[in-house]
Amino acid sequence: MTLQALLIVASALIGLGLYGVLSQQSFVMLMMGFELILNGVLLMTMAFWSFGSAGAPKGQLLAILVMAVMALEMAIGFALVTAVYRQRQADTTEALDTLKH
Amino acid sequence: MNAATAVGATLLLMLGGAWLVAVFDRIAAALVARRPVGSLWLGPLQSGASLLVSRTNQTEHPDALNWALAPALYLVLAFVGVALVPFSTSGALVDIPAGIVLWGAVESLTVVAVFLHGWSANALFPLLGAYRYVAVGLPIMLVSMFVLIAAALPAQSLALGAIVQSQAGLWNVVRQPLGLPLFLLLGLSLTLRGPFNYADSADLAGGTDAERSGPPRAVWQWARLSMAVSFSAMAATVFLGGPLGPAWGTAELGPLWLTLKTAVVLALLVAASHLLARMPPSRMLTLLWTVLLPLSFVGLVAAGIEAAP
Amino acid sequence: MNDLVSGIDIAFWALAAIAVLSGWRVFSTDSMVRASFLLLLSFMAVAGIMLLLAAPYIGVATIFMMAVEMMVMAVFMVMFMMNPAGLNPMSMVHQQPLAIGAGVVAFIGLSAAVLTSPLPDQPVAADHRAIHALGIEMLGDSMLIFESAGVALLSAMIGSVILSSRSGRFGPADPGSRPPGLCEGGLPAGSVPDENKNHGMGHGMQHDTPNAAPQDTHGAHGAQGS
Amino acid sequence: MAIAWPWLDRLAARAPVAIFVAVGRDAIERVEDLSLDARIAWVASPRHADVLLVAGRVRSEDAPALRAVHDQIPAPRKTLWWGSTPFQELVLPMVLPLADEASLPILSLHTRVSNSEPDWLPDVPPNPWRGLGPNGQGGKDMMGGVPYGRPMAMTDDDSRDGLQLDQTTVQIGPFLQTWPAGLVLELALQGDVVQHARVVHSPCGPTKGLREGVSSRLRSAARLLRLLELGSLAERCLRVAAAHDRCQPVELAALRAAVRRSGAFAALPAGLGACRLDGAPSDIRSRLLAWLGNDADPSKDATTEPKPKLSGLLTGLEWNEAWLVISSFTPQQLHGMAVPEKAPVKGDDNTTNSARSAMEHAH
Repeated sequence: MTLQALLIVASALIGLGLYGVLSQQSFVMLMMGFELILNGVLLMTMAFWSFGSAGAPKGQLLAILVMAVMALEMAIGFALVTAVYRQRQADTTEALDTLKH
Repeated sequence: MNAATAVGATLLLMLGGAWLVAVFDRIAAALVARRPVGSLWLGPLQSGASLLVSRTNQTEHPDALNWALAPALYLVLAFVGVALVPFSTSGALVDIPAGIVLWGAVESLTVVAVFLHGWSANALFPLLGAYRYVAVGLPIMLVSMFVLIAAALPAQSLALGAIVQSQAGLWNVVRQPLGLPLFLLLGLSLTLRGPFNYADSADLAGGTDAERSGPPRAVWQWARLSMAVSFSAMAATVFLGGPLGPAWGTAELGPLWLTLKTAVVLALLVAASHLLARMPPSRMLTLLWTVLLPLSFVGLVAAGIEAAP
Repeated sequence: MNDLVSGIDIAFWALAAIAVLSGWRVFSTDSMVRASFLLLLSFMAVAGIMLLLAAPYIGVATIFMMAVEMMVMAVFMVMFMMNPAGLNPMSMVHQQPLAIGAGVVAFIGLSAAVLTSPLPDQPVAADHRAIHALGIEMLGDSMLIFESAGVALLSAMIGSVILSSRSGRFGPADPGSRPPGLCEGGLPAGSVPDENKNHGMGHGMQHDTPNAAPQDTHGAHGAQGS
Repeated sequence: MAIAWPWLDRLAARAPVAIFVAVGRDAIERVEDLSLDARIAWVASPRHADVLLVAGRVRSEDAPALRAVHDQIPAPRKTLWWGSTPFQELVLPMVLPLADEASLPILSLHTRVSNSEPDWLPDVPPNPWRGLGPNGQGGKDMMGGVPYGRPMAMTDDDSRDGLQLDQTTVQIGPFLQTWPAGLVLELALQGDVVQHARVVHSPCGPTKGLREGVSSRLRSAARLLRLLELGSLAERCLRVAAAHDRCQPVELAALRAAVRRSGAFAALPAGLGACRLDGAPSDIRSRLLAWLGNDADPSKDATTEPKPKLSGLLTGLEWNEAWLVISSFTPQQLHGMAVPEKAPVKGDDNTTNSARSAMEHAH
């Protein structure tokens, strides 16, 4: 287990998450893509904390902030999905094309 | 205490404990119904055996993997819970510095296990049970988080061993009187019992368990009993001083005290599940969010003020 | 000592494989509930790696938080998607080539950066009191950051309740939260969403969605002789 | 899969026999008395049973459900016809008059060595696969249709918060523990909230007259308590009722106090199932209290007032509340309340009206 290996695994998670965000039609699945990206970010943060900073507590704090961002993303994301659904019965990205026209 | 003894003690506590819960259940049922107890000591074994010899069934298009694994997951979580509990003042089977947070993870994964059990059957009643359980199981878990953080405050540590040590002078059940009652509610929810049995309940013909028969059902029921043991051991550790005994005892008696305290919590849990009525889910949610959650927060603030240097 | 190191290595590579494989399966499985629990599995594997990195609190808290989050996610899946049990196979993807390309480019770019840059190597001591240090930091020097995160979460909670509740700013939200008219009974102030588009079509599904398979999820052959 | 060790078999043979009961006409009190036997366990799901007990006459419209329930009992399974007429095609069915005691025949049936009964239904989907539409479920596009006999979940109005999510339409009944015998309801569920309810078959009406004694009221209370997860207290109610039937003196005040201590009244939301019944307003709490009371039959001449409709009372309730409301009426009261209702007008592809119009709108 080296820092290099950890960061490559994290990059793979970020790449997969990016694929998910761009390819999924459903809002909820799209949010899962974001979550996967943040998963990779979390792993990177902790890898740098562990190998790069000799255990400086600020690294862990950053990881906690990443988790808070995840929770924020979930809460606001689901609220928006609900609000949009209430108005348009739409839960996919294609259904929201008002701005195109 | 070496590792082999600890593993043996855990297994013994698990098997014996599950049987003890079943015996308590029978006694409570007989007392409440005002009837003779019947086959008390062998009864649980007979019922378990009759599940083991009956045939496993299959529902229409289940999610095969989760349908097979959900009871095992529930059982494993119960084992993890017991493994975290320090048997003596010298340590637990799994002694990690964030033990109480890991117990929190066990709680939240239990909700996942019950949901998967109900969802994977692909049938109406199990799905309704699973859905309903999640709605009630998540807020009650928040309550338990506040309660557990309050219990960790006087110890200034998240390790269960330190929490036990912090109760050497005064048990948390006295120091934080709101803690144990609120935590018991979580226990009822984790073990799908009585007033918090929203998953496997009578109004769903057994709920998540409704479509099960045969050995997997035996595993599921055993897991429910084991989770009761696991929860009670945790409650005894966090609120009743765990392996701490009276001053005249020696440290070697620790496991005995822990077992006795666990049995007391178990008896409370079983009594509550036979004596208290369950509310409809929406009423329970109102109670949880407007009464119990603020109450647990008040308890946390009080514990913080009390623990302040 | 050598044995111990290789043991940790094996655990790391196994967990890494689980994290990446289940992360990939999230977007290739056909049920959204499965997808959310696969994502949970990926998070749990990453949490395991963090435990190996001697960060017990962050690792365990990740399991704890993600279990709850994915549970909520799964319930939303069941709620919003077409089939209550979520067992209906369907494929809902678009712009596949672009997405694959972007994912691969991101991975290769980041990996190249990782492989070419000089990386620090000051590993944490095994007996480092990570949780203690974190607690002191959170309620000491970095208290403002920590509290800001708390306030942000609180405002997100309030915001999400307001956004998702029925009563909007201009009355009930479901008729379409449109602003009131400029004069009594007049046109709304602002643009009106096109009511005829996608309305009531059930989830705004595209009609040419491929690979929809039998829907056989409801009610069950269930216990009760329905 | 089942485990086969001789000692395990011997241990299992001493466990109570799990029975699933298909309750027909006028049999419920007999079944409840039978369930007090310690050698017998009355289970809520056929998946948990060893023996199917068909108690009382089963109507012809309930026969398909009975066959389905039988086939859900895991092998090796047995059937006892207790005061009911077996199906024609069965070879040597075990029949017993309702007046006889059933416990010993059930115990003798329950031997694990003998062969299991075969299925009563062919193992095929209840509705043939229609192969219509692009996805074969019989609807348009991905919507609509009745795949495997169950209407596709479609979005519809929500009576509670206006979020138009999917609804599942299911038929519940007629054989469920603590459910009125023979009642079949069609419910449109959104999550666990009942959006529409329709009575498909009314319950098997009581034929023994409309007498409501202490015993039958206690039995009604027991059914309600069971839904509050107070199974042991419900059993106590049944025991008191059985003692009353044997003309033994019973003490209702202690029972009432025990129910009060359990928090049953506090657990039931006030005003749930409120309606005018027998000339007086009542809700679920007042009905439970009246059942546990000592006073004589409150229904004097109750025929002057039209009874409330059951389906109207259920709309908008959660599943648990709906079932509580159903159980808060005695079989006698339920008799005129649950009259079969016509299905709403259906289109060619059996989708609900609003879903159909919504789809036409979209095209």
